[in-house]
Amino acid sequence: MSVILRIRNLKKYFPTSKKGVFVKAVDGIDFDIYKEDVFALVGESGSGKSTTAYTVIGMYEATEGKIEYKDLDISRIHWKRPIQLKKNIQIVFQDPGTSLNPSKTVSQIIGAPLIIHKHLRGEKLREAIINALNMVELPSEYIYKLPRDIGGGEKQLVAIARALSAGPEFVILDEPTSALDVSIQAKIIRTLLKLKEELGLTYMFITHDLSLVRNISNRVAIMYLGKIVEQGPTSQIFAEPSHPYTQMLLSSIPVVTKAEEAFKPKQVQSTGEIPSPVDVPPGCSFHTRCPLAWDTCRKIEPQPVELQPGRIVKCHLYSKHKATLSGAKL
Amino acid sequence: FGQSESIIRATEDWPTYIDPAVGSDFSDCIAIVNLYDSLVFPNADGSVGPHLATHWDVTPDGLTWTFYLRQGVKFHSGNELTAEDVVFSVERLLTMGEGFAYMFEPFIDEVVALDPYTVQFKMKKPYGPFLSTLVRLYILEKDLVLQHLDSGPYGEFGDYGRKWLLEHDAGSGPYMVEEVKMEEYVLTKKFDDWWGGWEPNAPEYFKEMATADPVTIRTLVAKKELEITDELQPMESYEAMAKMPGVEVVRFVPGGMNLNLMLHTRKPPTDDVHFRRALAYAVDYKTIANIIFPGSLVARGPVPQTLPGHDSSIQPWEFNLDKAREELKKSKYYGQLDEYPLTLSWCAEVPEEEKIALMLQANFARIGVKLEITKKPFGSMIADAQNMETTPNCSLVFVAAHYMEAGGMLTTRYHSQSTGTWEQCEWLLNPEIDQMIEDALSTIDTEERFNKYHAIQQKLVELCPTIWLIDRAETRAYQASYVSWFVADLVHQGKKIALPLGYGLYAHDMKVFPEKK
Amino acid sequence: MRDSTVAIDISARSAYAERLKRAWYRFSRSKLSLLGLLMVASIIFIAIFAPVVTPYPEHAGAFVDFGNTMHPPSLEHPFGTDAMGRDILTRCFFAFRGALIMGIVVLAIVVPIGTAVGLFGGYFEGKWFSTIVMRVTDVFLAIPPLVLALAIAALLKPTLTNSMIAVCISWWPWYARLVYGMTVSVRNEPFVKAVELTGMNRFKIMFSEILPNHLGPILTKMTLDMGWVILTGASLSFVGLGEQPPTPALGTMVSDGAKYLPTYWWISVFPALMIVIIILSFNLLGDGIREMLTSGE
Amino acid sequence: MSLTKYIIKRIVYSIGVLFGVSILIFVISNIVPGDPARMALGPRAPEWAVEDLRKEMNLDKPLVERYFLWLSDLMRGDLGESLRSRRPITKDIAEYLPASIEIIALSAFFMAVIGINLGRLSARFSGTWFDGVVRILSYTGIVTPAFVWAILFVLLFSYLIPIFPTTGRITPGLAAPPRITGMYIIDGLLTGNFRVALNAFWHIVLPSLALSMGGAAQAARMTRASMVDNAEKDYILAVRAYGVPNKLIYRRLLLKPSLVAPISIMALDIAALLGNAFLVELVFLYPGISRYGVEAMLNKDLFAIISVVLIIGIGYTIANVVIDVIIAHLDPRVRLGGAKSA
Amino acid sequence: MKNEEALAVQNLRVNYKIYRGILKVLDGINLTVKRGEKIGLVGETGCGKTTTLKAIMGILAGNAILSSGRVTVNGKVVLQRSAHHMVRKSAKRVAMIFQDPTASLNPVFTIGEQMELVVRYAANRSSSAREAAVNALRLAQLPDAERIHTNFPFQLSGGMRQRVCIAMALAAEPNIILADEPTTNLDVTIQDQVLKLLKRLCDEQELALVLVTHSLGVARETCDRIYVMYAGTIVEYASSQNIFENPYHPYTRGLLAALPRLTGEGIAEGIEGRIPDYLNPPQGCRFAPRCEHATEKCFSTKPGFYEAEDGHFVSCFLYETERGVASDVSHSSDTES
Ligand SMILES: Nc1ncnc2c1ncn2[C@@H]1O[C@H](COP(=O)(O)OP(=O)(O)OP(=O)(O)O)[C@@H](O)[C@H]1O
Ligand SMILES: Nc1ncnc2c1ncn2[C@@H]1O[C@H](COP(=O)(O)OP(=O)(O)OP(=O)(O)O)[C@@H](O)[C@H]1O
Ligand SMILES: [Mg+2]
Ligand SMILES: [Mg+2]
Repeated sequence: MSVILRIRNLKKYFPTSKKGVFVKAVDGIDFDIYKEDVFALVGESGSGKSTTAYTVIGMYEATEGKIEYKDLDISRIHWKRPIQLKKNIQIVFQDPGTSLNPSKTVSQIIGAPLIIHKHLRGEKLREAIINALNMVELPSEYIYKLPRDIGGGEKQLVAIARALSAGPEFVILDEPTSALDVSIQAKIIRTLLKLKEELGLTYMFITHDLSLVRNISNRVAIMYLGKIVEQGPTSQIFAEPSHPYTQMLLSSIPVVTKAEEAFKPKQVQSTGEIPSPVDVPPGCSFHTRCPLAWDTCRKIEPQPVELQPGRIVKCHLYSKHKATLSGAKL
Repeated sequence: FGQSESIIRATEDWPTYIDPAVGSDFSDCIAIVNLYDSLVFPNADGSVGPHLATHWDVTPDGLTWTFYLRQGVKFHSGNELTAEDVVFSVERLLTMGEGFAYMFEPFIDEVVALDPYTVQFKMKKPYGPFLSTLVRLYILEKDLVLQHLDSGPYGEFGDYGRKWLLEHDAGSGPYMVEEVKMEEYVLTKKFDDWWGGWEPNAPEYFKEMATADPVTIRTLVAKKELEITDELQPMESYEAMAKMPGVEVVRFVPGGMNLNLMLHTRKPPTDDVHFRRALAYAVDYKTIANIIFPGSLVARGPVPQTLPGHDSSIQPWEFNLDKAREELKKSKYYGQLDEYPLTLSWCAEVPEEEKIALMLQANFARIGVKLEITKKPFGSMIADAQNMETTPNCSLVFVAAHYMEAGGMLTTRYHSQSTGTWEQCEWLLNPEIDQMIEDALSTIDTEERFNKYHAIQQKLVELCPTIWLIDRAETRAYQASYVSWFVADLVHQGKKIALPLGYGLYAHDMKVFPEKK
Repeated sequence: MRDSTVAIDISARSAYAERLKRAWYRFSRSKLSLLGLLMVASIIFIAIFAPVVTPYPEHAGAFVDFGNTMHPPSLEHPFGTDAMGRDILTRCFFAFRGALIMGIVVLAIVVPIGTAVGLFGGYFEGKWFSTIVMRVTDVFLAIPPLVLALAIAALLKPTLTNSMIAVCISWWPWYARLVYGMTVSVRNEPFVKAVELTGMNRFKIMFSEILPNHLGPILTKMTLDMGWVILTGASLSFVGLGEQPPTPALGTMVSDGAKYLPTYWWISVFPALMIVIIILSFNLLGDGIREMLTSGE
Repeated sequence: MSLTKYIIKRIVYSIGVLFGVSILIFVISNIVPGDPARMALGPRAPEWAVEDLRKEMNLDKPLVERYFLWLSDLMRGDLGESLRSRRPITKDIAEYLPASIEIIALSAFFMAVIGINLGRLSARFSGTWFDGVVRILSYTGIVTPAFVWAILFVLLFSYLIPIFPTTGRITPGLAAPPRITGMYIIDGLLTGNFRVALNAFWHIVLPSLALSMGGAAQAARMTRASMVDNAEKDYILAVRAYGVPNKLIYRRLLLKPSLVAPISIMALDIAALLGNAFLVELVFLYPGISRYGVEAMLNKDLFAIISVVLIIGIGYTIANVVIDVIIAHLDPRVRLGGAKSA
Repeated sequence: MKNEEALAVQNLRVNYKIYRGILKVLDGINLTVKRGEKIGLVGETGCGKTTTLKAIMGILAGNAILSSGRVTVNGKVVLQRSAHHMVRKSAKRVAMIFQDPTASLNPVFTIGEQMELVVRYAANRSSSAREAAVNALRLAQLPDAERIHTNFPFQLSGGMRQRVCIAMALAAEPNIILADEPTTNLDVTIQDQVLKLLKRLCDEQELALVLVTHSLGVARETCDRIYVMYAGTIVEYASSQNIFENPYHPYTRGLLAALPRLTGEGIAEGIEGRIPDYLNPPQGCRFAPRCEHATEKCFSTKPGFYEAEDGHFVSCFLYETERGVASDVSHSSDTES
């Protein structure tokens, strides 16, 4: 399994109106995405998921750190990247309502990357567009529709068709279904998975829905306030969530069956809200909500601990100090 | 301050300059004649009589004039007027070079005060109409002016009191400045100590108001809040006012004013004399004289018919399109008229001129001449007249005599030195004419001088630099029921009126009877 | 593939037809919009065919008839005659020409310039050159447009062309500002980001991706502005800084006629009424277009 | 960011813009042809006098230098001399500006008070005949230019129903009050000349009304639209469901959030108002700064034109700042530095 | 007391008039809520959940038309449409929490000002309005209630705003709370807290709760009974347990199947198609066009309710035979028009 995307110590700070004060949207994260994986990035609103995605795709210039795509350093803003790269990496945005240009027809929307990357014109272009539409199981009559004439789910399919039309290798999906109903979500997810198999794609899938993650991804990273607090293979994380935050997330999910109920960890009750990324709490940034926090958590930032190969947790409970400090119990 | 009911209110343009060394237009003159005295005073028939000077001598060569001043004349400040003040006023006028200075500057060499009541003018060359022009030499109080100097270009005299005199007076005239309200009015109050004495019922106040809006004026007249209107109202307005009880509309040809269509003689196609004549034949003079400016006379040459020195042998132009076409055929522009459209400017302040402009446009169109007309504020017309390129082919301009003799008007209108001013948009630049004018002016003998004027007029008719349209009747409405106005009386008596600009509104000679309102 | 292409073409055509039909439906829903359209059409018609539809076309040019001045409205002269004996109705109708030319020319100049500036400034918002451009726009916006137009017209010669120049100078910033605002609000929208990330040329993004979304509001503003530009032109000529006589201009007619109030009220009241009607027509039409473009399903 | 800080920031920015304005109009007025010195002195002045004046006016210096000289004069409160009257413009403006301030202040008051209240009532009774009348009125108000209103008012009030004077500042014959502010109403009140104050007020009613019609109509329309819009918002539905009386809702809960939009566009209305003052003062022969401006324009009185435009620019800028402050007051998000107001 | 009916909605039909015609949105909604009972109203976007709640509160939009129906709150008819007349009274002791907490707080007044109004007019207390407001804020577990009292809405986070809305509802001292997707815009952890709070408050104060949500999971965790809505109709209702363990209606089944499970069973097929156009809704069962079991009858006739199990009602012809016709659209006093 080869690494297709490698992120090291990535930081993205946004300046605020006050001098010297930054929104630390992404604050030093590391992860690897393997080829033909579905890598899920999970976290609450404001935890920096989208910012990570936008930095990877080049919409933002990284404040610090390194992004490598197939060993090529791409930690640059998008117009400084080679055009080939733009073809290889694509993104699907969260809100299908705003990700399609309301004044363009479906064929113009899907055609744009085809013209730029494949230099198609005329009949060839039209064929390629229809192919792309068929790929997402939309009928070819759609090519002359305007976004406002089609439903939310269909819009998202068009956005997916646009992302895939030029033949990318790596696709970032930023909450592609969170604005949609579950019945539509199911269809979109299935289409995405089918295409991944067919085209050998790699996905970075951003979501806050852990149930969804459980069903589609191989690897998960949980983000909190710009940092990844826990990452590892999906099955392991769900079977044995280590970080208190992961547990909190899992325990908060409303479920519909008893089996699921039983699956949820019971120890950690959800409390508090995610603080503002402008003033991140010192020490472990989760300590303000953590029922298990003790003094060290308030002062020292925990270092990543590799529990098993590829499974990393950032929590004092698992660091070397654990034995010596406190009587906190799980 | 409480205003007496004994007031004459007259409208006119805003008198920008009430300083006699600066102002010279109609509205300025009205204020100045009331505020200041001159050595001689104009009579209604165009002659002059003693005023500040009781009598005078002139040497036979015409080079030295001696004036003997009235004693005990007081300025508004209470100080006595002496020869020193006369000298100062002349020097001030000549140094500043504005206003009426042009009438004196070429002739006066030196002025000296022989004693407090005698003043002597040394001339550079003989000047025939000198006495007539002296009406325009107003005497300021030297000491008062010197007290109000500001910084300016005139050396030790700074600005020569110019700034101060914009809103104050330093005169000895029958009225003195009470209040100057910018762009609104100049209010003057009777000077009780005036040397000439006062008749009962003379107006306590004289107010020159700057408004020409017909609606306002009509309202004011109806409410008896305006005694004498300006002469710029639309005819319809006068008609309406004539119907108001107690209001009378007076119409007279003041002798000093004519309406000219000045033709640019240095710009194609009006540089061709035949072309100009053709135009002259294509004007419907009668309509202008009878309908647009009713009561006016169709002009007979460059000099108004009532102005002393006019050549009565000159016949008016006729409206004859056949002759016009004939002349046009002789012109070098015949056949290519389309390439030479004419430009015409008319003066925005005189709305009636628009009618003439439009009529000319229609008239000229009948002989195939295209006329483009532009409405211009007078200020812009002045600016345009400053150089040859910007001066339009035709300028529709009223011109008034500054003193009551043909020579004055001929100078300001046709001498080369007056090119670049709005009074000569013809750019005639004819040395022969210049010479003839100068010759006439230096002739002291009146009859001889007048004959020379006639010759100039005939020559000008031949050159046809101007289409003289009408000698304009001045029309004003006034409150006949409670105001006695000498001009109206003269009109009633059928007398001719040849008063220089401004003297028609000499308030000292008016009477008000507020109780009759 | 061929068959499907044909089918798609048909569906394309019907999609466009459908869209047009829907737009017309939305527009025509309000009777007032229809009235506006009708009135604007009539104004344009009258302006074009003025020599044919007016009773005395010669009165629009060099013409005076001192025998027929100041007639009150009558069958012969529905709007009366003026101080020069000219038929006011004729002159009003001929004045539509200058008014429309003014509106059309000014908008034809101002809209592209303002739009380009606004697009540029909005798309590159935050960059120094965009800041400079928008600050310059602010400077123009800091003087009420009519005042700026008056001042400029005053400094130039009073002609129709110059008054158009004056109005243009004071008008473009408003489009710049409108387009700037709209551009800033969409430039970070995902649909723009999406094409940026595919590597589309930035000018192409500005003009072919962003601009089409602004066309609706621009079109609406243009229609409304037709009325306001014409009014500004009329205001200039009201003060005496516009078209020269004898060419009829509504503003000049109103201000000339104002002298004769109230006795000869028709001289200024009818031209004033025509100004109101022009503005009203374009406003109604503009509101209709706005309705057409914005109303939801 | 506190409110004061916000206002200061706004003012500093406005001053910057005004500098830009001064450059703009100075440049425009200086590139047009014509010799101002000759124009000032009149046709018969000797050439040497014109030459001197040219020097005095710095016309012999390059444009940039001239600008800075002019600017430094300006900073000292010296706007130069009118070419027409050779009077200091500062003096003219001191004379005419107060008159205009009276009219414009009253118009702004009419605009806000009449406009907002009509809009409020129209929204409150939306769908009734009253609403219909207000809507027709406001449309009429919007499409009828101020100078047409002015002419109609003159026609109506001076002749048909002669209850208002139609020209000037006070009745001729009545003396102006002693000058304190130059505003007759205020001076009249301050010095106890109530008759004069009332008379002056009587004179500005019509011009102010004519000026404010468009803005008032626009404000009424915007207020109505914005209130009708907001009336469907959850926060209004909520209080309505909780039984808060309608009166209170329309006077307070709905009105306040709905005022931001109409007041924001009032900035534009004030621009129109300042421009239209040029025509309206002309119709009413009102001796204000705008009529002075028109005279200056018609006579190409360069420095007077520049000064009038600059003054109006300043006035407009001040109006904008005031409007921003009102909005900040209405909208806590602006005041307390949240998101920018919509 | 406990079994008394707090709220009853009978045969509610609401249409919206738009320019293209009439949107026939609610098509005969029936629901009852007993004192202290928590029911869930579940359905996808646009199925008319908010419309139902607004109708109960008497705050339907201006273009809404009530074509039939009756709403009884605490035993009093507050809304009734019959052939000849219409009854409209404002419902007392009902409070509503809106979908979007940002939109349901007036942006230009402080939290305190708004809450005090509610206290004054809904709870009829004018003397100690302030204390009551602060108390309500405390009840909603807002830290630092005194400070929040003086804050403007935009100064609070989304979670806090929703709690303020809950506090406001409590301040009205209701016995029924209608909550319209109170947690949709919140994160799961916050959602969890808010739901728990709501549930606890309802239990403590014996409030009846109508929780509208599109999330089946949320409804299950909070509610005693659940109504499943589809395109303006109720398709199935039963106790929470029943619905999830034994869904009957094809729509409910499809919906449940489409839900990804935490236990990780993969993603099932979604339901094909879209919600019908309300301008021309299907004649018969509104779900018929998307239903794989649909027969001709389904397209032509509206199904009634059939009791598939005890207290478990399904509106589907598939169950017609099983238990016979059960509680139907039975309030015959209403006319259809
Ligand atoms: N362009 C920006 N400028 C300033 N701050 C930003 C910007 N983009 C994002 N942020 C801030 O960075 C933080 C992380 O935002 P981000 O959008 O990455 O979160 P997210 O995890 O994607 O949240 P969500 O689930 O709501 O999409 C937020 O607090 C956000 O306000
Ligand atoms: N005022 C209105 N005018 C016209 N149509 C409306 C109006 N309000 C709602 N609708 C339509 O009625 C239908 C039901 O709307 P409603 O808001 O009740 O749905 P909902 O179930 O609450 O949806 P959501 O989950 O999106 O909140 C939708 O199709 C909506 O577009
Ligand atoms: Mg995001
Ligand atoms: Mg809803």
